[in-house]
Amino acid sequence: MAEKKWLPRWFFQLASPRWCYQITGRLLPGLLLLTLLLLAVGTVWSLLFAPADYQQGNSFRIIYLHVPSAIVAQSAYLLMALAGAIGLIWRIKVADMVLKSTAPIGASMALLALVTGAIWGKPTWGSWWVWDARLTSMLILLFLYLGVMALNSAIENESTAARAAAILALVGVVNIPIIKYSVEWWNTLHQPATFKLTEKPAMPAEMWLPLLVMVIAFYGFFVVSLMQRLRNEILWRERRTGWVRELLNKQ
Amino acid sequence: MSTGTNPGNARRGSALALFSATVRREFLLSFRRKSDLANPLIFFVMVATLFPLGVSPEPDFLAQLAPGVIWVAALLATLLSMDALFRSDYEDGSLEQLLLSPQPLFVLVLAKVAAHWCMTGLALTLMAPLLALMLFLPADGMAGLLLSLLLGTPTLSLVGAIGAALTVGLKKGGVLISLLVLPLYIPVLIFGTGAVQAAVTGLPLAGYLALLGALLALALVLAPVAIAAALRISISS
Amino acid sequence: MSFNSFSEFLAMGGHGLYVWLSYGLGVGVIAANLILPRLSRNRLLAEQKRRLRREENA
Amino acid sequence: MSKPLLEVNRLYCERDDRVLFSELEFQLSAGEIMQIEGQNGSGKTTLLRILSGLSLDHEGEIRWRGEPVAAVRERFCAEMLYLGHQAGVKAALTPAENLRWYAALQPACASADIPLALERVGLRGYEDVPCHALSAGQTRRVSLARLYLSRAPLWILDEPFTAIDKQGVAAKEKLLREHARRGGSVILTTHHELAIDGPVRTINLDQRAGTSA
Repeated sequence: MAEKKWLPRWFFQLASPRWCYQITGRLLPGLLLLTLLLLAVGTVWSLLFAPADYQQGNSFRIIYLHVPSAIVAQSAYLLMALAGAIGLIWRIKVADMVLKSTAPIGASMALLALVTGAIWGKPTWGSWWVWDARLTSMLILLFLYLGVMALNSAIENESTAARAAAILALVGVVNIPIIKYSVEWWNTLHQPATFKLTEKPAMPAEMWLPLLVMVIAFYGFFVVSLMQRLRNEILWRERRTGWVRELLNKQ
Repeated sequence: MSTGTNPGNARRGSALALFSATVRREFLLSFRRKSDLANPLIFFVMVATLFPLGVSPEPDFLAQLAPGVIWVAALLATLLSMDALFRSDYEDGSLEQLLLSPQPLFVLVLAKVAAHWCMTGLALTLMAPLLALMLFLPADGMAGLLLSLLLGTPTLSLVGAIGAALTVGLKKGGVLISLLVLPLYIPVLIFGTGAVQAAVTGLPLAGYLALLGALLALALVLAPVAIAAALRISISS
Repeated sequence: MSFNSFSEFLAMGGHGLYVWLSYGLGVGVIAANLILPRLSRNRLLAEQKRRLRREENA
Repeated sequence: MSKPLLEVNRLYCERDDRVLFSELEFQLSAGEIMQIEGQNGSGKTTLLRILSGLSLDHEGEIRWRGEPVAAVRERFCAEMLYLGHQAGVKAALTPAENLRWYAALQPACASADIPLALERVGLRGYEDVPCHALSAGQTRRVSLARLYLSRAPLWILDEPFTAIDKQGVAAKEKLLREHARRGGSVILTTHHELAIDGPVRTINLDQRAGTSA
C-alpha cells in the first residue's frame, strides 16, 4: 500500500492487462495444439468407433457435437456473468474484456447446439424443429447472448459498454434457471414426452467416453478462442500504452 | 452555513415522502400528456384485433388462442411503453438531479416504476376483459386472466425498466430494449398464459398465481438494484 | 470400428446427410472461431503500426 | 475551517482517445470560488460531472471533507448542488411543481422557501404556468432558483449564466459572493467575465492536457 502513494493508480491497473497478455501468449500455442489433438481424437472416435444407438441409429453421432456445444454455451454464460460481476465490483479492466470476448464465442456455441439439435431432430422426430424444452431454452440462451452483444456494441464508451453489459449478463444469469424451469414446465404441459434429446438411461462406456473427450475438447477450444479474442481486446484497449508501442515496434 | 440541520433524522422520514412525491410527479406528468397515456392501450387493442383478421374469426379457434394472444399483446404493449420511462428525464437533465439525490436511489426508481405500472400494467389489466370478449375467451377464464395480469404485469414493468435504464443514453434505444428484455419476459408469459388456460379448463389456479407472485417478489427485490446501477452507468459516459 | 466399408461410413446407415451436415457445421463454427480472431489480430497490429508511424512522423 | 472541503488528487481522464487532463490536483476550501477555464471540448463539463460524482469514468482520487467521495456519497450529495448543461426542468410541470420535486430530492431544501426563491429569480406570477410556455431564459431561471433554495455548501455550476440577461447575471454574481462569504464554495464554468470582487481562483484545462505514458 505504501508505494501506492507515489505511483498513480492507473499504473497498477495497467499492469494486469499486460501480465494477462504475456501469460496467455505463453499458454496459447500449447493449448491450441492440445485442443486440436483432442478435437481430432474425439471426432474420429465418435464418428468411427462409437457404436450406433439401437434406436436412433447413426444420427446418434450428432450428440457428440450437440452436447459439448450446449454445455460450453451454458458455462460460457456463467463465466461471462462472473466476469461482469468482477468487473463491476473491483473495476478490473481485464474482466470487462473477458466479458466482451466471451459473448460471441458463447453465442456461436449456442447456435451450433441449436442447429445440430435441429438436424438431429429431423431423422428422430421427423421434422427440423420441435419445441423441445432443451432446444427452446438454448434458443432463449442465444437471445440472451445476442442481447449482451447488441448492448455492448451499441454503447460507444468502452467502459460504460462493459459495465452495462455486465449488468445485463447478471440479470440474465439470475433469469436462466427461472427460464429453464418455466420452459420445462411449459413443455410437459403442452407435449407428451417422446424422445428427449440426450436423456439416456445409463449410456455404455463406449458411448460416453468419446462424449467426455469431446466435452473436454470443446472446453479447450473455448479457452483457446477466448484467449485469442482477449489478447486482441487487450491490444486494442491498451494501444496507447508504452508496452504495446514497444511490442508493435519490435515486430 | 454548514450542514446545519441533522440530516440523519430528516432522511429517514423523507424517503417515504420522496416516494409519494415522485409518484405524484409521474402521475401529473402523464396526465398533462394524455396521448402517451393512451398509446399503449390503443396498441393493446389493435394487436388483439389483428389476430382474428390474420388467423381466423372462428370463435372456437379464437377462444383457444385468446390467453396467449392477450398475454403477448399485454407484454408487447408494456415493452412499447418502457422506452419512455427514463428517456424524457434523461433528455431534460432531471435524471442527473435524481441520481444526485442523497436519498436511496432504489426508492426513487421503485416510485417511478410503480407509477408507470399504474398507467400501463394496471390499465392493461382493466382493459383485458374487453379483449377477452373480442376473442371469445370462455367466461371461466376471466378471473384467471385478470389475476394473472395483475400479478404478472408489475414484473414486466420492473424487468423492462432494467432494459430502459441500460439503453437510456442511446439514440436507438427503442429497438434494442426489446432485444434485451423480451427473453427475460418468457417465464412471466409462460406462467401467465398457463394460469388463464388452467382457469378455462377449470383446474386450480393457485399454483400459477403463486409462481407469478414469486417472480414478482424476486423482481421487486432485485430489479430496483439493477435499475439503479444501470442508471448510474448509463449517465456516467 | 463400427463400419465395414468406407461407403457404409459415408452413408451412416441412411443418416449420412444429417451426420455430415452436423459435423460440417461443427468444423465450420470451430474453425471460424479460431481463425477470425487471428485475422482480426493481424489487422489490428497492422492498423496500430500504421498509427504509430503516423504519430511519429507528425 | 482548516480542512479543505474538496480535495482532488491525480485526476486523470480520457475521452474518445484523447487525454483531457492528467495529474490534475487542487483543493477547494470553504469560502472559495473556483472557475474552470478552457476551450470548448477541453473537458470542463466532464470535469464538473466527475466532481459531482455523475461520471465514474476517471482515475484518481476525490475527497470530500477528507474522506473519499465514494465512501461518503450520501453526505456529499446532501451537501452539494449541481447545475448541469440541461436545466433539469420538466416542460410539462410548472416552476413551483418542478422546485417542489427538487426539494423532495434534496431534504436540505425547504419547500416553504419556493415562492421566495421564484420571486428572487423574477418568476413571480409564473408559478402556475407550465414551463413549456416559458422562454429559454425563464426556464434556466427556474433551475437557478435552486440556488436560493439550497443550503448545500458546495455548488457545482456548469455555465449557469447562459440565456440570462445582464441584470440577472449581476444578481447571480452577487448570490455567489454571498454564498462564499457565508463559507460556501463554488466551482463553475462560464463564458462570462466574472465580476466578483474578491479572489476567484481559476484552473485552465488547456494547459492540463497531456498524454499518458
